Amino acid sequence: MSYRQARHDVPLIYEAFSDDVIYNIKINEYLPENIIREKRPNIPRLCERDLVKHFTTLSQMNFGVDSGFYPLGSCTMKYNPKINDEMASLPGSAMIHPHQPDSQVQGTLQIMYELQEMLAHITGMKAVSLQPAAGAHGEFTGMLIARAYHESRGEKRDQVVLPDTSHGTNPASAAMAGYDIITIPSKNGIVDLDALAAAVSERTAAFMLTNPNTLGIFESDAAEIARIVHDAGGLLYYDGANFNAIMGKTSPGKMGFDIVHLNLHKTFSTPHGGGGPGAGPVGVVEKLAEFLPVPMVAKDGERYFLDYDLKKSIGKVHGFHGNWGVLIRAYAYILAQGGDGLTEVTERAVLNSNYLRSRVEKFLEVPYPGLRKHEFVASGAKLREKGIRTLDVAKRLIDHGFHPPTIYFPLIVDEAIMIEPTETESKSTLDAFADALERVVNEPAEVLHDAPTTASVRRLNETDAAKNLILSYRDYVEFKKK
Amino acid sequence: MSYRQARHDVPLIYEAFSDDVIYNIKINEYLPENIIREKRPNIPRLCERDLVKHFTTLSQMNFGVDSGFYPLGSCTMKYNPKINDEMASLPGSAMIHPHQPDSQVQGTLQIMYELQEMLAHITGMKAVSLQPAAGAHGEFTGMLIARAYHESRGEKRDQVVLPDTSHGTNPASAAMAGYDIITIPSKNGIVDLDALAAAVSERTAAFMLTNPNTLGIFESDAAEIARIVHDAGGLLYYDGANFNAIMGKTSPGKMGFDIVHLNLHKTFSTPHGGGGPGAGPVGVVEKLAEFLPVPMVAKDGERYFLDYDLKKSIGKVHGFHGNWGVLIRAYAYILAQGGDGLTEVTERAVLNSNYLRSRVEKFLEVPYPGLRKHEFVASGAKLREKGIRTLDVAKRLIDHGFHPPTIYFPLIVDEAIMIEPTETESKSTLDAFADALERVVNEPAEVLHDAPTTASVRRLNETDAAKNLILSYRDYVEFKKK
Amino acid sequence: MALDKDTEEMLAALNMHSVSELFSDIPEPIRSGISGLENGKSEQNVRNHIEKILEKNVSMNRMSSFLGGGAYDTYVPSAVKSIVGRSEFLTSYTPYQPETSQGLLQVLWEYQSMMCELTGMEVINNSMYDYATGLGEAALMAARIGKGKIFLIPETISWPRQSVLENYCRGPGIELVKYAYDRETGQADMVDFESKLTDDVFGALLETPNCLGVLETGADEMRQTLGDKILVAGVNALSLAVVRPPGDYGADIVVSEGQMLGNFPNYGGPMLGIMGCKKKHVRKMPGRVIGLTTDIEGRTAFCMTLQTREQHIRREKATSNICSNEALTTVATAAYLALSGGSGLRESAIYTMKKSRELANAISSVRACTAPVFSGPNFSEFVARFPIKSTELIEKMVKNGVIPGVEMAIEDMENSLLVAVSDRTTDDEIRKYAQALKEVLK
Amino acid sequence: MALDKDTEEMLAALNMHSVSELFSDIPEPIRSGISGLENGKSEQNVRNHIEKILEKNVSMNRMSSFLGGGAYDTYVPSAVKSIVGRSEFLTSYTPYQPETSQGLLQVLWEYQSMMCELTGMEVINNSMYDYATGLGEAALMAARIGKGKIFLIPETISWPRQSVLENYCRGPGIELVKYAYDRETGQADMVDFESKLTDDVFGALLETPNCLGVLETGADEMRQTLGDKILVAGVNALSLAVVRPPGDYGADIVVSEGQMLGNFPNYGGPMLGIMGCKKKHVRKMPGRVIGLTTDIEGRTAFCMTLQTREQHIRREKATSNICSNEALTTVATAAYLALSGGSGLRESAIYTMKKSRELANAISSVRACTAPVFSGPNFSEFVARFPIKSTELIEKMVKNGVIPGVEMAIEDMENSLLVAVSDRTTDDEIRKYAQALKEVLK
Ligand SMILES: Cc1ncc(COP(=O)(O)O)c(C=O)c1O
Ligand SMILES: Cc1ncc(COP(=O)(O)O)c(C=O)c1O
Repeated sequence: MSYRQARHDVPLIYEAFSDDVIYNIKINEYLPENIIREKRPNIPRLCERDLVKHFTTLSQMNFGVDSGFYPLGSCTMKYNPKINDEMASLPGSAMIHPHQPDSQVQGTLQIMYELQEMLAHITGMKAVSLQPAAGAHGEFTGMLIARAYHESRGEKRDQVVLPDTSHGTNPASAAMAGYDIITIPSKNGIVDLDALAAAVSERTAAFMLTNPNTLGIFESDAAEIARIVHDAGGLLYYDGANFNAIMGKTSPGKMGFDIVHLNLHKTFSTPHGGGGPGAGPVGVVEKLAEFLPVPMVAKDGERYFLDYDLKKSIGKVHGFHGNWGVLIRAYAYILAQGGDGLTEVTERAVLNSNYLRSRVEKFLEVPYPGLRKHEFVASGAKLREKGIRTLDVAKRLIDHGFHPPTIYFPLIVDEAIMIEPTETESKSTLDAFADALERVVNEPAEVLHDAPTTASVRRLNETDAAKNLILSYRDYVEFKKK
Repeated sequence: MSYRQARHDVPLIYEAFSDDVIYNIKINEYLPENIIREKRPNIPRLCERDLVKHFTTLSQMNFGVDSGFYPLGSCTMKYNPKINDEMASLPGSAMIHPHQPDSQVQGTLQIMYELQEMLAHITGMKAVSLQPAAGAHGEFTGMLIARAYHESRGEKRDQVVLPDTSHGTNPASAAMAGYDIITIPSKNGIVDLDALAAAVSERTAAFMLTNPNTLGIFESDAAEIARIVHDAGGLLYYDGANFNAIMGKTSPGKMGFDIVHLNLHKTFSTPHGGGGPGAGPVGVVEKLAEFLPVPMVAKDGERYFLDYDLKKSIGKVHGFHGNWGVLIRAYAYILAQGGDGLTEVTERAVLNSNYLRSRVEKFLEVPYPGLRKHEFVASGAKLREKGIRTLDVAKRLIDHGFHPPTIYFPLIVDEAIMIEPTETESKSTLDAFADALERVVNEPAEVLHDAPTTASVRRLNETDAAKNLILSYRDYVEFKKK
Repeated sequence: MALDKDTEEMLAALNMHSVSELFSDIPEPIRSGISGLENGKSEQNVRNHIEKILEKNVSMNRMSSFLGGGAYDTYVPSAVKSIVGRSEFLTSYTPYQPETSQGLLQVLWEYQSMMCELTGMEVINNSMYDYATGLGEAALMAARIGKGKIFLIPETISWPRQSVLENYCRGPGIELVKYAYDRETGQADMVDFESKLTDDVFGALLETPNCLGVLETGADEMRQTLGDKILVAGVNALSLAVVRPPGDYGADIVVSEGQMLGNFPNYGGPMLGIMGCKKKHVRKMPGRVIGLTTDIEGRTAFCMTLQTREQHIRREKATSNICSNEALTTVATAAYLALSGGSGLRESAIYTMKKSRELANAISSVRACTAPVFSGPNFSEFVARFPIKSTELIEKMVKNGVIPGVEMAIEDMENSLLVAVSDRTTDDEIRKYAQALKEVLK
Repeated sequence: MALDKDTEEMLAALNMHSVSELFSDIPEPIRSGISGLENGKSEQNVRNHIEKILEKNVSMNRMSSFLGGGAYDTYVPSAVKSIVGRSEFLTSYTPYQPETSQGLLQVLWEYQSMMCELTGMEVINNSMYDYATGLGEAALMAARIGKGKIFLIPETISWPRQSVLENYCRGPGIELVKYAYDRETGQADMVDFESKLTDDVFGALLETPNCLGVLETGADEMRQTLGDKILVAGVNALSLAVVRPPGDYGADIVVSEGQMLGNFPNYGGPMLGIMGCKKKHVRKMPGRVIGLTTDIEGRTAFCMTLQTREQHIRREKATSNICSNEALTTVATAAYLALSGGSGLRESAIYTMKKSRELANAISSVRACTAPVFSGPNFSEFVARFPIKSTELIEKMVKNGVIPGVEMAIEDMENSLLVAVSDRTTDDEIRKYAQALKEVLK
């Protein structure tokens, strides 16, 4: 094991740099006295050389997909082809203003239109809005649509039902849309149909599900689930964050869902950018199409235009038209893959996941037997007796040159280790990871407690961080005074 | 000290990857049997994900200017503004074919024309050819011009004179052009006028000099040197690698030189690319202009064209028109700096060099007193008694996060440490470097002998490398068999 | 899927003979392939295809554009682009594992630090999707802190922002009530404002500049009038280099758009929703925040903190549903801010104001045109009135290579445009605007 | 220069009061400022200025181009661009300090390894400036190894290459003697070749394809005829995926152009001069070579080796003056080769041959046009003859959006063009060529 992350002595930007430039222009020629800012903001001014060095050295202390295996469960950290980024940075893509008249942005509108269509095909939905800026934003949009739909029918439904395996954004989004959350416990890792039947009622606005679920298990009862929810008058919401597992095999439409969001930054291969931007298009079945946000991109003969004319639209969910810079990358990706390629993506993703599971379950408990789709969840519970927590395993994997998996989610697995290899990784990478993981779980507890030793820092005092909130350099100066 | 370079376990590309793609197309439809290659070349085929990971992780094990201070003497490792790279990669720059008719490349020709003019202004020469692909190539071109000039006058001059401080390329280039080399020893670090006078004769084709010389000392006798050489009928050749030290203060033309090359990748701020590409334009005084390589870029009214009509031209020195990709960067740089900015570049470069010298000479011998220009040469000779060599100092600086200076050059300084800070570094960087260097020379010999410990590898068995020549994976396989 | 050696070995390890066995858990009735999509294309074909489509666009470097209205074409320095392109930033995810993500974490923390200085706020979070959604979140946050059901907003708010805000307010049932503006100055009508300030109001939004481009001069008054109700300030980030920042007049929450600070307009996304607040409100704030701490060896280090506010821990009780945010645009903006420095931002803001005044004069010099229409002070944008319908004007001006501004979606303003300048606006372009205007109105 | 705090402190440390004191060593009579240059421009203005000038260019993605003749517009994959853009490679220098430069060194070594396989040679150096200068160096190298003063070269050599070669041969006084080609096949006339093979010949150049685009089928024969004289092979690098490589027929030295393997044409530079040789000649070879070794802990590691051949050590006795080379293009080419693999190169080479045949047929189908003119086998290029002067043809075809080929600077070939295809050539473009030709010749 020879991996070691770079470590540079990068100073805090405020400690190393200041702004000495003297530049005295009278402002009161332009502004009334009482709104003038007397002193310029205290922001350091770096010459380009220092700027680039600062950020370059910092970047080397950050792990990205391009640096290695990043099996963060639920996040689909696949490799993203460089051509996508290049297309997004063309002047014809980046230097387009959202207020330009439609006649000047026919290219952009064409791509958006085609992407709406493509995503509708892929999801089996009737219509797709590209406006939501991330998955959670798509969920929120979907919940607003559900709300508008029920209200339009004069129904007062105030509950959203979801399984305990669901991602945190699901309950949070539904709550933001004003719903009460009913969480139903899973049975054998999947939706308990009885519990579901008991939970739904005339108060149920929607049931939210991701399929495969966050354990990576395909909910084979999808059709039955749909029946139960629909029978109660609820809508079915599909969280598309796990779409990497089903393309070309089934679709939310086919499974009976009414509303879908996709995470373009996951399945459709746009870089995660350290946490964003993403894009969370929402697709709906025919009866809900009129509720989608405006504008939609429409086509009239050869002309594309922004269509604001949706009578029951919920209105807008984003100041402009969503994250175009992400959309064009996803468009490039879909073109490059095609229908055949997307299917192969799914196949490879699922093969990788199951292969890795078959290796991992030799030395770590993987609760719930059987096939997985794109990811699986192991449990570190048995390691507890050795004094090892899942957190320790994760940290120690860093020393082996891997980004750790997602941990402690989903909540229903004790000491969860959630592993999503994605389709872009080779067998040799999976083997190397499995080897490393096996070595780690067999290492003495002290070694794991000590980990990581090869990252640019050792383990952090995270409790301190929350206790002494040092959220800015100003705070830091204050803190040091004490 | 916490610096540490990244270390990734990057396999040899041949060990990790192969090419399994089966692709059987008959070739004998296209080619006669006896020239057909039966087996495809044994080159591994990486998917984009593996490719990018391979190169990204390798890149993190490489030190560049953007990673930190790179005071490699004589090499002018300044920071290069990103805009230059961006301009060079525009389709209108990169996707231009050298055989396109002049009418289709008016933009390129205009920039080349203007650059010829700018460089002529800056050097004080009459005309400039952009064709040479590097400094040494410029020297060779210059020597061919000198040769053609003397031959055109019916003179048989077969010697080139140069000082012992000269860069290795100077004698090598002159020798390649067919000259015998007369090396004259320096006196007090500068040209010994008596030795020069004694060396030049009717056999002298040219005297080659860089001013400031490789010790960073300005040859104040430049005018006298010119007189001596010219009186002997020789030409004066200016090696422009140290041009960073004189812009806006003097010029080769003013100093009496007849031929000049510039290293655009140094003074004119184009990235060094791991050793290249560079560009080494050659400027000459009026009487030599007709000998320049063809084509020159000329202008007729508003039209630019490649002018092949130079009667006494030496012909071509490059298959096409030189390193356009470098030229456009230098053009962007000159535009951004302007005449005022270039002068400031010189001032800052010289200030930085002298300031750093003033700090370094407190703990390391810096032979020859007085001002320096853009660089200075310290000597590690005194450390020898402690069992420390200059090489050790260099290696130990790596541990402090710095790229080492040039060492063991120029040859006339014992245990030379040649330091060129360039103008793009801040005082704080210079101070940090001086502090580190001081610490290093005071460290115990064992520590230095052990260095580096923070690079991705420790010191190499370089002798082995020359003994067992393993220059390819094929060699490596053979070697391992033994 | 073609089976290569590796794939076969992997299937064998699973005791499987074909890939389809991996999907045996999907019941036949709900299986379906992908229809309606072409087969995959080579990279070269993808490039040709997209480049060809994008040629139909007129990018802003090929026009003289005076568009603003929430997105701005300020110059993006090459170095900023190059920094954002560093794949270690670009291809990483939310820094859940701080040890191996210090690079990004430090950048995000430095973004927070610099943005605190620019806005004068005590806390800045690590981004909302954009201004509009940030505003929506701000309303929810204010409602959590304050008492009451009503949020006062200016009559001048733009329709898209209002619509987004309404959507965010739908869940908790927040009522939006508008206060009027002065038709002469274009500023908030403080009398009307006070009249709307009932007990059931938990807070109010002050937009400065508002959607007429007018800077409000009554912030202190509004702050005072509000008492302990929540003041949400919506500001233009660049303007804060010269205009008193919301921290100065006691705003509780600030929202703004950061796109113009180092990011291309990108047809309106990704944007950068800036959000900040007083420290006492931080536990009510949505979004990620990065804290400075140490590692066990005492090294300065950074990590996400206050995660208990967030959805992955608190689920339906979280302060927001936000998960993916706009992290990469904060990286760009951090680089942009540090390259500009306080002085550079100020230079740029002053340049912008200067050009804005010059452009207004140039427009006013054309017969029957007025700019600015409102007497309140402007920053970079102002409303101009023309003798013809704005839709018609735009159409004609565009033919002359000028995009003259954004249509006003406000009553009685069919002849008006919101006209913006930026640090890219040159004297030439101002001349071109006036000339085209004369041409078009001839 | 404006003095800031740092500058003043630095001057003070030097006991100086002004910057001009730093230049007191430059005597007054030889001082001079820079004249004739404008003052500096902002980055934004530099960009606008250059973009505007470059708009006068017609880049190859806006034309159907059939240009070759030593530079080729093969497709450059995005990933290769992105790798070359990694600043750790881009902004580093020659890896004089191997410990801190392992990344680049490994890439360069892998370039050597892959290029050895492609060419079949035992050693590949780390680049010459381009094919032409590589050829010049090859002649010098061959002269160092062999005995005699004469280097045989084909009559078909292109003028630029010949001119460069002559310049390299000037120093040591190497005489260049040409052997004829067969006007029917376009190949070397072996009878003539043998007749020129005097005792004073130290070596010969075989170009395959030669500048007529024709592949030589007599390499083995030439090798045999030469005996222990030096055979220098000049080849098309991509062709070696399908054509027997020089290592196979016993070339002592190989030169080639690598630009087409991952680099844009860039108006002809930077190119990538590929050079290789038999191992027994390696100490006579110019240029850098990287060797594999270990560090003191036994780790595999890389360093420059055989530096005693080089100018910085051997000065005038060096095997060459080369210092800066084309390292970054070898990085691009290494990435390109590894992304293609042997199979990908072969696909691409076969595609190219196929399109080349189709294009020749399409041209021949036009009245009074012949392609290929010579009967010897082609790879990607061939000579075509037209009923009008090639200068005129080019001018007219360009107006139809087609650059039809490169003029032949060879006697009696005023009506001929060297026509090339690449992996970017599509069926559409071939049709367009034929159509334009018909149009123009109407
Ligand atoms: C299952 C699931 N749903 C929803 C989301 C939220 O998506 P986003 O981060 O784009 O808001 C995620 C993201 O991690 C997810 O994994
Ligand atoms: C003084 C001097 N002259 C000439 C050269 C050769 O220039 P190039 O490397 O561009 O061939 C160098 C390069 O290091 C140099 O420092």
